[in-house]
Amino acid sequence: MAIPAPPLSEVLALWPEILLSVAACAMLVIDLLTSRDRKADIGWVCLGVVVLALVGTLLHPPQAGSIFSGMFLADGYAAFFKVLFLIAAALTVLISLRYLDDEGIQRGEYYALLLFATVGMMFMAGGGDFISIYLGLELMSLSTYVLVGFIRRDDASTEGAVKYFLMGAFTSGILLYGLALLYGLTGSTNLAAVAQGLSGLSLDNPALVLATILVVVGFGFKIAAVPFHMWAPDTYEGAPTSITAFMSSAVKAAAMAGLARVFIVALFPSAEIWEVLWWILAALSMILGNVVAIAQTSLKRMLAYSSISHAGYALIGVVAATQAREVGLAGALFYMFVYLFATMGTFSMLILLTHRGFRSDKIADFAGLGRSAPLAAFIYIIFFLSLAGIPPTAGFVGKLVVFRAAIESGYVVLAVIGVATSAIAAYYYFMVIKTMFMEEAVVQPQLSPSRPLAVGLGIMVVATVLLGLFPAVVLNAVTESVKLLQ
Amino acid sequence: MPLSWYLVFGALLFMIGVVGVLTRRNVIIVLMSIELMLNAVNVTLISFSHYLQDLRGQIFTLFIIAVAASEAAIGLALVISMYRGKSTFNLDEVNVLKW
Amino acid sequence: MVFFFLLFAIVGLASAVMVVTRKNVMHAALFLLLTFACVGATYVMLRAEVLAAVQVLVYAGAVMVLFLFAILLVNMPEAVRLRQWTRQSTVAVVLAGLTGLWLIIATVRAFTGFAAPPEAATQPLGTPRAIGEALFSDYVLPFEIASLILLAAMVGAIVLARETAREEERPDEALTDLPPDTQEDQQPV
Amino acid sequence: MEYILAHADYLLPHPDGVTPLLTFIIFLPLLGALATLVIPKTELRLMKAVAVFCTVVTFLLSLVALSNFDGSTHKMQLAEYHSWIPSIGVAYFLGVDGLSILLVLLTTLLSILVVVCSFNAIHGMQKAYYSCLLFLETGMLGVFLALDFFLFYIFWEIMLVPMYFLIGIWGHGRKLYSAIKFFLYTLFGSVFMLLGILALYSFNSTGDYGTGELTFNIIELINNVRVPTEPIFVGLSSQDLIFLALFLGFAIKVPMFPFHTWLPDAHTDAPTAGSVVLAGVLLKMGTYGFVRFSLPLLPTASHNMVGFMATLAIIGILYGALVAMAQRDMKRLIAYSSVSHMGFLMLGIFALNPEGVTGGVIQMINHGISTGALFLLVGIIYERRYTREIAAFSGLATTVPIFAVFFAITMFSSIGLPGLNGFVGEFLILVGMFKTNVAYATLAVLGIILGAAYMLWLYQRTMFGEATTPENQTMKDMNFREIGYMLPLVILMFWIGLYPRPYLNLMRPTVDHYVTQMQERHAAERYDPQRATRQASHDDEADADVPAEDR
Amino acid sequence: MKVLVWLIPILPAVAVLLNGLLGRRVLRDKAHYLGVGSVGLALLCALIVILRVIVDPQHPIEAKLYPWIFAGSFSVDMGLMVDSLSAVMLFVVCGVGFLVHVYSVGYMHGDPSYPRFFTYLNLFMTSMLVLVLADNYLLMFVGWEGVGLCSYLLIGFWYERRSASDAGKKAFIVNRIGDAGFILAMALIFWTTGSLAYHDVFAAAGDHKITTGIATAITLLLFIGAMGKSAQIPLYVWLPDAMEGPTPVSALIHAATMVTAGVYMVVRSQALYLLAPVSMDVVAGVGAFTALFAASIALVQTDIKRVLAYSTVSQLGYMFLGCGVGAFTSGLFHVMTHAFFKGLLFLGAGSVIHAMHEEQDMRRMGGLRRHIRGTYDTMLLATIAIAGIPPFAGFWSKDEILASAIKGGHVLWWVLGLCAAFMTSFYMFRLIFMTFRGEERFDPEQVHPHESPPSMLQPLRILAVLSVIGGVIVGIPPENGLFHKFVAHAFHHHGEHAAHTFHFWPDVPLMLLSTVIALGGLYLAYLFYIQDPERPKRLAEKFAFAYETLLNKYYIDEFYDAYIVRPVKWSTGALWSVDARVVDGVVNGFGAFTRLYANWSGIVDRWVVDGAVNGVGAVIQSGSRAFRLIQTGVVQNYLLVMALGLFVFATIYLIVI
Repeated sequence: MAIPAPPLSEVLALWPEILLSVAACAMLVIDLLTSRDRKADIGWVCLGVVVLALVGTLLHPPQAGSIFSGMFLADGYAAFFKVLFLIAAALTVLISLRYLDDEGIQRGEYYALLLFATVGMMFMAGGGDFISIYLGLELMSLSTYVLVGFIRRDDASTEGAVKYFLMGAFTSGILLYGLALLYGLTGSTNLAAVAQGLSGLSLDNPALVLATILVVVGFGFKIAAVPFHMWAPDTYEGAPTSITAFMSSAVKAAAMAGLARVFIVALFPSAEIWEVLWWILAALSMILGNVVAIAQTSLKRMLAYSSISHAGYALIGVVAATQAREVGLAGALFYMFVYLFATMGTFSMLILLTHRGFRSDKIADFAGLGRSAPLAAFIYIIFFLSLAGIPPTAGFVGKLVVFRAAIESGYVVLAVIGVATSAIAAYYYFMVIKTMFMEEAVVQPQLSPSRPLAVGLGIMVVATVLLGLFPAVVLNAVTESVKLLQ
Repeated sequence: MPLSWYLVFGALLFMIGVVGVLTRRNVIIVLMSIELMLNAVNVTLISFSHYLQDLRGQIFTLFIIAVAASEAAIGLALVISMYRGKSTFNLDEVNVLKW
Repeated sequence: MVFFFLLFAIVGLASAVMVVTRKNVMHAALFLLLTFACVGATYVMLRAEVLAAVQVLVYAGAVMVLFLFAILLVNMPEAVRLRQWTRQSTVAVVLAGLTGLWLIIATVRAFTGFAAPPEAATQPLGTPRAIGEALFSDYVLPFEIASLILLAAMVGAIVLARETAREEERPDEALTDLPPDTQEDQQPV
Repeated sequence: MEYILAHADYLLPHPDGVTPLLTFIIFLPLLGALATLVIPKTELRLMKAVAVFCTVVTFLLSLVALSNFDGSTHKMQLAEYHSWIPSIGVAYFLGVDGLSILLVLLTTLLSILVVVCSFNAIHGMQKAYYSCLLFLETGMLGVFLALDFFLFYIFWEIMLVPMYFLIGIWGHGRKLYSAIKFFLYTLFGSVFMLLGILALYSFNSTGDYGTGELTFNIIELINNVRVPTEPIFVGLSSQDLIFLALFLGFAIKVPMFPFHTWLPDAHTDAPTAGSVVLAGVLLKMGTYGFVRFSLPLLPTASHNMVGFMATLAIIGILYGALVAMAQRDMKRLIAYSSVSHMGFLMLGIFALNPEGVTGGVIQMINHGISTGALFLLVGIIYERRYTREIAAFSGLATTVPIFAVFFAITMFSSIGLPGLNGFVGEFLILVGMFKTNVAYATLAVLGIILGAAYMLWLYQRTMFGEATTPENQTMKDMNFREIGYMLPLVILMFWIGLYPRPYLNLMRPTVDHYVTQMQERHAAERYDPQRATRQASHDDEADADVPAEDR
Repeated sequence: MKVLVWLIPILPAVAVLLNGLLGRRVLRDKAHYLGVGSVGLALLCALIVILRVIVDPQHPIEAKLYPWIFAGSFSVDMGLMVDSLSAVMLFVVCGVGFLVHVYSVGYMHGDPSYPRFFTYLNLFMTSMLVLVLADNYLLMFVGWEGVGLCSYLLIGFWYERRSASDAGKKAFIVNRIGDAGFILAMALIFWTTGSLAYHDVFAAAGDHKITTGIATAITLLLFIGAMGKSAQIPLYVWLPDAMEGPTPVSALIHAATMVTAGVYMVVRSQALYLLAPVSMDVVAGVGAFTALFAASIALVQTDIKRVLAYSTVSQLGYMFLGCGVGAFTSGLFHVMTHAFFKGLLFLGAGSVIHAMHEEQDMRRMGGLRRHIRGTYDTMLLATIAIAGIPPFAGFWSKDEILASAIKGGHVLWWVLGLCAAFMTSFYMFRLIFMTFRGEERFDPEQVHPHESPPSMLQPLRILAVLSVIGGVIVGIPPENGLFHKFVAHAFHHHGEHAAHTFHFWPDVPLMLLSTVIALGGLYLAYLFYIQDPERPKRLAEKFAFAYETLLNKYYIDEFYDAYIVRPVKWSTGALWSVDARVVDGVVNGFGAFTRLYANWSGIVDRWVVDGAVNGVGAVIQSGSRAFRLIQTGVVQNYLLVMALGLFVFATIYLIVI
């Protein structure tokens, strides 16, 4: 008997993913045809596709419910993350157009792999089944491993990639083992079915406990929560800055999406087990992330530690979701969206300062920037304000929403830790601002502004300030998308 | 044949893989140990699938094998580019990025 | 049935241990091959015939070949005398062992009562038809994603490992005399 | 607009309903700040003109606001309401009442003086300097006019950045250390304040303690939130805990005793304009916070904490005065004196009766004027001699008589000589505190004596005696510009001293309303163990939903 | 009439403004026209107002202006009131004030900051008038501190001299201590009677709304204020040093007006004091003891102004003794008479110093009778008055106080009073004899004393007349003379406490006794300084110890310095180091980078202070450096940490379950 082809409506619901995959393949072909010095055009094509997908998703987000027999849930939640990933991808392309020339790695595969990673993320966010989430995860990870090691002649990049790869492979092994055990316990890999299966089990079933721990470790690595964070500083420092920006924002958001989906939907009945685990991970990430960042001399490593701490803040939302479901999840989601612009912004400012022959990432290299390039310094201040969570910027609203969730759900101690560590965070951000404004320039920082980079930066700054002042639109979108999550 | 025997076999295989990853300096051996770990997961999945009379496990294993293959490909490519740069296989010599 | 299982399990585990302990990479690779074979055999006993075939084909075939290529391509010295074990090996072994113990205890305690239903051994489970049907009806989306993964892996591998004949995309020499900032980073703080 | 009409009980409808006067007042300086950024570096004169123009116009606008301010009601006036983030209940809600109108006027006035006084004091990066000052003014005005916790917190934190740069870039001495110290202290406090606000917000959103719907609207919260008072954590009730969270935020700003160490550093190392604004207005935000938020929202906690707060205040008074005596640097001495004065002010507020609180509020204005004037004067000397060491000056009364007169008047106003503004506040505070607790009042009176001692000693060491060194003999007296910006303050000192009626009339209805409301609410919700057990047993017989009127 | 009442304080205030602004450049040496003129006009208005009060003493003139301070239930108005009590004080203040102004025109002639002197003097007049005319305690307090301020300015007038500015500061701070008590009293009064206006307070006192306990507390606190202002025992130390100021200042402020403010306040709050017998005794005791104590010091002082200063303290003690024993009116009477003769003595001393070219030490004077005859005559009259020899003014007021003391059964205080009277006449005549009689102890060619100009002599003569006839006109018969009947009106509506029904004759022996004592003092002085000038030296050697203690004013100043001022200074130093080290250390963050910013202000000090200062910051810094080093760079270490994390979580859970 013929195997029934999936109905057209379901296939159409996946149009963004399909569009991007086709585009990626097309780009590989175009790469053959373009000559060496016109490789940048591929970037513009890639940008065009991503923007097209973004606009399409914004106009009518695919709301087809659970399709492909439960493999994919095209609900608000997936749509929100699709938008987030596409924005991140677009910004990454914008900031890497000129950067790749500076680094001499302007090749078509870069954009193809970027698209592959984005598709992987979309599947992770939208996956309705362990299998599709895992495969999405692997697709994203593999492409990211390659992108990290893209600057082949620079040992740091390769070393970063190797470390990321080994840690990633090892952890996906652990995650799989956890998923296998869960499959054994509940007899299914579909999220809803697993949740139903788990509600029947008693909580002190050792296999369930161990499976939860394994899955927590698996996702913990992905969002670089302490103590599974050790790869992040090295990989962020080694990878090309545009990819670091992409990783610290989009990849982390994807991991958070997968994590929220798995834990809040599938493993919700066994919440008592993983609630404490994520609590510990969140607290450790916030404390260690911020404390170690103080002693850093390289700005990229400092931002790596700061992004580890931001993972902690987002986790507060997840932990809070166990008690106050909508408020907690909405907090986590909104925080990731808001944090995306700030962290990408800081990394793209680094790109602004790298130019042929001079790769600045020591904080001391920024001395005197306040006087030599006041506009750049001013933009830096806005991003740092957002990262530190100081009001007029979006970071503050993010932190506010997350802390509100924590207090509403009773995790007051976590909120206090969050509040105290964000004060510490403000300290090292302002130490950088101090170097910029109040110290004499030792080496004169020349900027290599390029139009796309300027456009990217512009978008990010405007987004950070606008989201700070008028977060209503995004907040409503987030609360809507979370409500639908069964 | 009780299910737990297969699970024990899978667990042992997993642990050997973990030991291999943590102890061996040579990156190729580490990659092999990671393959071992994935195999262990496959065994566990298939034994569950057998006992639950359900195909999902096997399908999942199929996909895992596919992923493992691609992972191996990328891993070896990375190893080669590492070798080309640092001309060494030992992971503890690869520590330019630290502190 | 039990005899065969014990045979393959013990041989598999022994070869796995060999893989991890052999100094010579070639020997390790061959032992890995043996492990894959044993695992394939267990699949057969678990009524996953297609999987057994795939295991042997993909793992034993493709993956091992990849490893061999890698080993030969970069002419790894055969029996290299230098220290093969990381400094942390003792701690790692103890740790892994204990975790393994926890795993075993947990799985055994959780899944004790799962004796296989008597008639189960007979009905076919993993027949090619069943797998094919499932693959293209319920699991068509993961199938597509898997295809994308393989494509991405291919592209990635090529990008990384391709021998760039021309060195031109290494920009002008300015890069070589990179300010030695990376060295400076190494002095202990 | 419909919101305002719907809530006539605590909002007075806008006189002409249209002109968003308060928004103009807040955001005009911001415009000025952006304008100065646009002007090219070389056009110094134009820059200064723009800065002065903005501050003066803002002052005039605040006078307009004063003119149509109806002093007879406690209701919020000139209210502007636009919903901002409805999903979490945030609204752009401005309003002014008896409490904030005076502080707004003080801020706008001091801003003018501050801009004028730094014309030839500041030489590097003048563009950024003036924009920072104007930006700071926006932050300050916003704090006093915001009636929505979210908006209030935004303005509260906005101030930090420009102040950090003012101290960090244009300061002197250990400016970097003081700048970061100021920034972190205030941030650390305000972050915990945020926790307090969120706790109130979540209590309000749970049905049985408040209205049940999400809102950051301060007046709504004051009227509806009933935070439970049963002790839940080491003897402290949740209301006490929230009080402590808010206390941390405000006490660091006031500053109260254990958190005061940032003040001397920040004041000494900030440029003149910075110290004037810091002492004149920034310190008042802490006390404003206590009166506007802690008292009305958490009445029982305020009552329980009177002992704790009063002791801290008194330590602050005596400690500040004593340490001021040991200072070698003028600005540091004045800084410690304002620690002492602010301790006094807190004592007034925590007398929890109309007299004490009115004294506290009027003292906010007085302290702003007298300490602001003191810093301006020290700035004048610093511009001439580039040193603030007391030992470097002597016998100035002969060489700069006009300066000596101004300095004398300001000094006497700051130690609270009757007939000048300091006395009005200080006396009311003492009367108020005397009723609450005689012992605290008597101890506080010692502060007055010590205050006279260190101030007169300062005056004597700098003004009297022989003008020994040549610089002291040849110092130029105050020029017209300097007299120009000192005169308004001196006139205010005499005005409030002799005829404080208009000011007291302005704040009387608001303060009385807040205090009486607080006392009623405290009486209603005070937690006494017997009633609680009775309540519990009562609950067991009847089913759970006993009318929770006295919970 | 209301306008007139307000005009009295405002006139000098206007003069203050004009002199202050225009003084330095425009008026320079013509400032006195403005100064003296304004006080003269004020005197005129005062006289009119006093006449109006004399005519109808029953109804005091009320002049309310506007509500001054109000908050919650507390409200105080800016209002003046002239009843018979304040009329008397008004007369004293304006009268003596005007005369001192005229006198100082001559005395201060040629002083470089001439206009500034008149500004301060007029400011003093305004404050004193406000104090006297106020209709509530708070406004009186305004005047109270105002005069304290002016005494600070005037004592430290010649601020080049360090001793002058020190004395000024000392005066202000000691006053401030007194004022602290006053403030607390006002607070207590308000919370018990609900208002600070005299009318309400005394009405409440009248119908016994105030319990004796509270009344005692109020009155004692008020008395602390009075002690600070009127220089009684513990807080008198500032008055002798106040002699650093110009002499007219001492005359006006430290003899006639300011120091008597304390007495006025006690007399004004008579209704309260009557409710608290304990505090009455305290007042009387302190008064008597101060009288004796100060008189004993005055015996041996050599500086002419110091003698007068201590004599003032002693006479104030008398006034408080009077009030303490219930004879408030006679206390007030003594205030008036004292104002006349003490004012005269000070001004006389001023012209003596003027004549002797700023020489104040009596040991280098002598035999000035021939040179400055006018001053001698007037001062002699004043000395007779102060000694209490009938029929001069001093006798009547002092005798009444002593009489009511013995009548009230306070024998101890009566005896103290008598001794003080004896000493008073002794040191006064000692002063006269040392300066004017005996041989000239100055070398003639440098110093040739000349009589002061008429502008200085005229006020002396007027005051001499007042101190002679002042007592008699209003004093006879004692206890219910013209003065008593007039002042009584101020208190009639509080149910006058008919303390002593007096009749003239039985008091004759008392009067005789006090006269004998006064003459005895004169005779003793005569023996010591006229007949045998060596005798005081011999006596001094014999009782060397007693002489030394008296000369050094019982070492009170040194005592205060040792046990109050120095420990306060020490504690400030200690506290400052505590603040910099401990409090900052515990609370402050981020120590490490401060070591990098050690700047010009003493690296070691800064490093030491800040090194210790930022404890918490250092902990965080070192913590962050330690964690940073965990990042070894070897990927397998990271994997190990991850496995460790997994293992730890697993063990926690499996052990727990």
